[in-house]
Amino acid sequence: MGTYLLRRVLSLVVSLALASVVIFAVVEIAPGDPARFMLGVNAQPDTVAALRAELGLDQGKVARYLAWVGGMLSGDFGTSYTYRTPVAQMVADRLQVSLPLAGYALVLSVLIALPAGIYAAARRGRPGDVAVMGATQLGIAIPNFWFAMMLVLIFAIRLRWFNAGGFAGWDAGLWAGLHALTLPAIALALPQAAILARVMRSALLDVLGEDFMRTARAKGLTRGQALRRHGLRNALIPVLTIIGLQFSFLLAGGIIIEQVFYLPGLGRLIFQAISARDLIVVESVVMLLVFAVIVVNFAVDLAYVAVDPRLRARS
Amino acid sequence: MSLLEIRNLHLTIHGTPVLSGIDLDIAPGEILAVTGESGSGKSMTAFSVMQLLPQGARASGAIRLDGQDLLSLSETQLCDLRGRAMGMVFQEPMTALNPVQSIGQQVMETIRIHDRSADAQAARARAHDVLTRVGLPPERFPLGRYPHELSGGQRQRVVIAMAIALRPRLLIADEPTTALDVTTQAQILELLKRLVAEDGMALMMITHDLAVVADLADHIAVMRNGEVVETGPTRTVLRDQTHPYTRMLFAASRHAVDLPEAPPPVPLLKVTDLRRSYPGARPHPFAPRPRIEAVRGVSFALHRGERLGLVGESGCGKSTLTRAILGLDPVQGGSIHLNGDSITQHVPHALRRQIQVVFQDPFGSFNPRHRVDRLITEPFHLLDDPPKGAARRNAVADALDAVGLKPDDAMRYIHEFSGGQRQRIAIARALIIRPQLIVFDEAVSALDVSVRARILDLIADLCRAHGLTYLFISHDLSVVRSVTDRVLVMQAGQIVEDGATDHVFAAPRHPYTQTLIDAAPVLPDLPALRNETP
Amino acid sequence: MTRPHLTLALTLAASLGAGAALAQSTITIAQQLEPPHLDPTSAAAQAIDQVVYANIFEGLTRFQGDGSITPALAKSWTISDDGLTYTFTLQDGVTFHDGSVMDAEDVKFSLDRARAEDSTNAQKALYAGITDVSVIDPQTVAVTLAEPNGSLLFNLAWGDAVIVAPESIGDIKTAPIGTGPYTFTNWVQGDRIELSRNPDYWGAAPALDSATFKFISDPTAAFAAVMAEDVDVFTGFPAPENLVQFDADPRFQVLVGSTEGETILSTNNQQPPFDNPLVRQALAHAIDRQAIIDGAMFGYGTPIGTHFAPHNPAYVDLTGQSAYDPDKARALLAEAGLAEGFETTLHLPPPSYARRGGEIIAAQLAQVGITAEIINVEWAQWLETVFRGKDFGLTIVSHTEPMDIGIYARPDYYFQYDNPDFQALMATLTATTDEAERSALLAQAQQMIADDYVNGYLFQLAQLSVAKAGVEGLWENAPTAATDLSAIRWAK
Amino acid sequence: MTRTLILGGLLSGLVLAMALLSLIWTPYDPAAMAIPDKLQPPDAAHWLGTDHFGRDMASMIMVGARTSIAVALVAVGIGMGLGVPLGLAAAARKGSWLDEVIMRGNDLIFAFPSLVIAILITAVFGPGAINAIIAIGIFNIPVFARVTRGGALPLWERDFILAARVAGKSRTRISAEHILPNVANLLIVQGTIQFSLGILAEAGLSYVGLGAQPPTPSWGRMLADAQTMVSLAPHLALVPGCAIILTVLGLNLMGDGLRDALDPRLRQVRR
Repeated sequence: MGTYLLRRVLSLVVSLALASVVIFAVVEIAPGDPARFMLGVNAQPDTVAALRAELGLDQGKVARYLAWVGGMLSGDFGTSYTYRTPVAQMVADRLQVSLPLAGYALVLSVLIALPAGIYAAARRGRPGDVAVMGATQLGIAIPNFWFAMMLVLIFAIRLRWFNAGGFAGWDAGLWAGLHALTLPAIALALPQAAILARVMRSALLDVLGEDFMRTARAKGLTRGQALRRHGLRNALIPVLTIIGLQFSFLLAGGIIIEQVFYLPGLGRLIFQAISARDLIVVESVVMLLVFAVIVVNFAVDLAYVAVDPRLRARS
Repeated sequence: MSLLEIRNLHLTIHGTPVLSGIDLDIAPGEILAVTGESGSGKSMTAFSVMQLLPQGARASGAIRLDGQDLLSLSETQLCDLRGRAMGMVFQEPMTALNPVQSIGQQVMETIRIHDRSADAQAARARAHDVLTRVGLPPERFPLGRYPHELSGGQRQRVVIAMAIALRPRLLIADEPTTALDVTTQAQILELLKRLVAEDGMALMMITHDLAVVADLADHIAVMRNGEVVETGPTRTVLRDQTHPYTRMLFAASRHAVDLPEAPPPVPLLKVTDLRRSYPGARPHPFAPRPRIEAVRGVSFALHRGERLGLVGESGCGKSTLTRAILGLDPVQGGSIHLNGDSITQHVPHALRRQIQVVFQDPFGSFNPRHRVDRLITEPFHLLDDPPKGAARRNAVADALDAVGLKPDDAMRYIHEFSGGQRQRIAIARALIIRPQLIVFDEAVSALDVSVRARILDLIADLCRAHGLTYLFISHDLSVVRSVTDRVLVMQAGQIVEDGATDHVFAAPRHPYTQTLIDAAPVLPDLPALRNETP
Repeated sequence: MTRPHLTLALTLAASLGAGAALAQSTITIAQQLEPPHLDPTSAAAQAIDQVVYANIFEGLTRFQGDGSITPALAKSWTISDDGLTYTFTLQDGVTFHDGSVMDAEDVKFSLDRARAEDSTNAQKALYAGITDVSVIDPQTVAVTLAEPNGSLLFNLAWGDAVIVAPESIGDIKTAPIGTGPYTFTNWVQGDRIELSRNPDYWGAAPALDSATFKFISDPTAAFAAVMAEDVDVFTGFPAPENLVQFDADPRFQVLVGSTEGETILSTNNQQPPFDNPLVRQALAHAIDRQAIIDGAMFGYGTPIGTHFAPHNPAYVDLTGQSAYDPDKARALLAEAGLAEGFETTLHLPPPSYARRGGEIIAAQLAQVGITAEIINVEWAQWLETVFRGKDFGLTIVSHTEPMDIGIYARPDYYFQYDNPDFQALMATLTATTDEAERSALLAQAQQMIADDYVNGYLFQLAQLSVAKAGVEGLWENAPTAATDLSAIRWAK
Repeated sequence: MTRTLILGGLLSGLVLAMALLSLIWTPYDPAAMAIPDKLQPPDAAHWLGTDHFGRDMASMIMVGARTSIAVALVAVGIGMGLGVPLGLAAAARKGSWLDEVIMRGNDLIFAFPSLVIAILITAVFGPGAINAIIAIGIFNIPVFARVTRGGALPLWERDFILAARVAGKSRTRISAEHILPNVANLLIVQGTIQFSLGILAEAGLSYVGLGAQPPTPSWGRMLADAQTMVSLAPHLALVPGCAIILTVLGLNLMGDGLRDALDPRLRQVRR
């Protein structure tokens, strides 16, 4: 376990260092200048130069890279070129939307998927299974932005059960916040739930074929008891992997959904920042997302250890 | 009065008949051994009693436990009987336990599922007792242990504990010792015998091993193709062998091959102080990886024309040693010479072609996507000038002919062949470039006795025709005894005994060899039995 | 959210017989883009002015909704006879939102800052002609020019010349302090900005207590937000195709006005074959303006035949000179030796007038044998490649600065029209202050660039706004980017 | 379960046939605009109606199928072309630095938010089908590398590989001769899945304006164009939406069917 941990942390550090170089390089070679973007078509060259100097863009790339990485190490993510506010604060604000949204979608996804997957596995080959699997196929095939459009059309414009979008902030109350995030969360959760349900089903079916399930039946457990007591926990490992992947996907993958529901989330921040060539924001946020993915994967690995005692013995 | 009565049991799976007209009885305190080769339906008979049949199975007839017909019971009633009135032990202890639950939990589950009144405390106490009974006293094996922390034999004891926790009247054991080493096998058989005696249980023992049967069972049922061909008290069956199939089985089990005389010793392979180790897990993050020593200074020589055996239990290092000789893994010390040339680190093609191998698994040894001619000519890769066209076809035909197959078989795919035929193809592949040494790595261990007997005959025939030199690795002492001139006994990475096969078996010098030979179940001497008067 | 509560309050108020106006003292206005920050004097983003202009910040002069220039912080002014010195008298009793007094020193600070060496003012060129700003007394300030400039009062009305205080300049981007009728209260980045009424405002008190600006960039989301009544007003509505539906719905009113945006098919005058006037003329005849207006803008927009706003009194309708005539276009191309057509690029920035219009234009150009490869670009990229790099054949863009025909006098401007006659004409215009004379000169200028077919002149961009039925006082046109809250009220 | 395969095959085949047919025939020129006829609902003249420029939707859907298939196919090709050799190499040298580098590199690519990177790539190189292919293709590499490695590792323990090694064959040759054919089933199934994901990804990128550029019709861009007109002319969103859903559904069903048909475990039962 200790070895494992150390190796993981080491590879994490190397990954992050590599990621920072890749991100910086890609962002920096993108054509477009934040200063010129800010100043528009009538700006004169000396004005642009003055703004570039003010933003620190006149320094060399290596110096800027080092300053950026050095800043991040000391917790300073820099200051946005366009917004002129600290990136850390902007990210913190946006996370108030993106994090709950991702969490909400994940909870929905798990709440829908696990029972559906278990139900289908328990009824393998029977009409219930066929129906659930057909529904998941459809769920995977529907593009989530299209689904979001349809949700808005039906539930916000026709039925007016929900607002068409926007997010008033948590100050308006927990219920109001959740209400505002419901449609986006559903749009995000649908394909994820479909994938998760399929994984749950196939993981369970794999476990059902294991010898120890037969042992459990020989003890006198009913099919259902054996599934619950011995099947679920063993099937959880592939399911956990997918849940981990999905959380990181949901955090960054909401870009299009945030656009459709005009939510002030992380995805939209990146989108805006890229088009405004707010390089430091793009770099820092992408870095943060990469970090989040790596940390979530790490957490998933730790969760494996909690689920599977065989991994605990590695000490 | 029988405890279990099976009457005219028929079983089909998806319409295919599996069992037809099975009649069996077991009395309390009695051990019935059901034996037969693979596909005989012996395991399905066991699962029919437990009513744990695969989907699509339909049973008819009657299976009565204490007079109650199991085939007429509802699933709920069956669940109540399983684990309480009848328990089961399975073949593969490595996978029969839930890897994410502690052994205590798993044993307690049997207790609590049937006895709702038992609280956690009481269940724990009873699990404690049961585990002690099967030889895993919680003082040494705490209830919180997980299956992966136990050896195969210990795991099998846990499975037995789960099966007998509620003192069922019937215990079914499906090949409970097949996956275990001989010494462990002896202990588990001893345990089962003791439990039957103590609890007055009926035991239905499914096994392919006639030697185990002879030793343990009160009654024997011999099965073939879903039918019971002969049944009766053990001694009677052993003595009379009324059915020809029974006779064939016993003959095959004690089959001895007729090896030609070995030529005078000329050294071929020389292994000197060989060491093989690999890195294990670090004890803590900053510690260097410890080396696990699998082969610790092994030296031996193999002479041209000699048939050398290598025996030992699992984990003794015999597979590692084999892989080193085949040049599949690097070695950490010592040397290997073939004909005086070193093949220790790098094996040149010219020397590589002198050693070929036959593996254990008749199913995994061949690329399923290639035809037989391509499979057996793979070693041609080692020749500087491999035969082509007609020469290649002739070589293939000769090789197939030598192992008793037809030249036409060259164009078929491997899945069209039975297990025994596949081992013949494997031998053909090893023979085709006329190597000086063939390694048989558990080459007959996965085969039924009758098939095994024929393959062993083939090997003997080849020795006569081609003067084979081979290294025969096996855990099965009786096989090694019949096909080798000399035997090496390996334990914990070292060779503890080396001598002429007959001598070693007759008068083992090393205590470990002694233990091995004692633990191996043997068929009783039939002529002696026949001389007894009934 | 707040809507149910509001409805409840309304019902209650109505049942009690009280005026509904009590509850309706606030408004939510949506616009497409969010301001990057709130300093109109150091960025070109129109979104900043849309929030702060005339609400938080004021200049010496200001635009009215009809495009006229009126006094603002300057109560009155006198112009010296040589036209070089403007003396402004400031309004009395003006204070900044932080309570400090606005005086001539602040005016001097603001104008000096805009034209300073290290200024980051996006319109610095407009104020470059100022040689000196001097404080005569706290209520009087004199501005001296190097040469006469007929547009100074107009230029000073721009959001880039609003009066700011030296004390609060440090935080202006996030906590702007101005003199206007509304004070800045809150900004939830990515979502909204909130303003509330300035109780100490020097002028007439506005009707609304507070206002919220919401930012909805996605056109679909914009439609949904208005339809679901999440917002009261959407200024600069991005999807003209939806206006039919709003128009048909009694809950809403649609305002169709004009912007200062001349939407043109900008042509790289230095890049062959566009350096040949025949080719540019062919281009002009290959384009069916009405099809573009119908297809891209769903009928909203006025065709133009030169680079000038049709609502300006000096406008000359020259659309006939470049009427849709593909046969003529082909003939002209043949005359230019390009009978087989040619290939070029068409860079399209993000707005739908460009993206949709570009698709139509590409199809129309294909009819006369010109293959225009569509290259969609973001603004940052457009500025870099097209505007600065001048690496393009054609592009579509709406020039939204008011009265910007002067760009044709700049040979280094991205479309690179270099005509000394036109440059001389513009120099004369700048030095001319007489309105009639200016109109004549402007007509001449319009004719000149139409004759040279500098660019393909498409249409004047419409200002499209949607509001709830009860909202009054919204600007119909957009002479400059602004949402003048002080005029807005709910119908009683 | 062959029903799944047939249904999936039929749907996918239909889309493919549509795409191929569009090479020689479409009802109308998909680029021909007729602005006065815009937003017509489906009728006899235009089976699927017209779009906001009066173009024939049916023709655009047919040509759009070509775009989707081409982008997804090449992206899968990139993923396989690079991912499979990497996976084979990693498995052949399990535990070596090469394996470590390849697998950590995979993790790194996986760690990047794919859509954000796609947006960045198009910001750098400009939007367009080629760059969409690259963006999608890059994220296919680790998928195929993992599947290949995962499928190859147990094979390396099989006796027939040991036999090939005893026959003196190099690891590279064994990878090509024995490992690759035996992971081919896995790759076919994964390829089908990635293909369908590629179609979804292309639609997503085109929807945000980063995919194939006009005038090349693309389903995602048709949806993007339609989004503000859904309530005016629902067919604008329904037609391309259904095209995407049916195609992806067809491919997924086919992948599932293939998996069942090719599953090595099922094969072993038949032996």
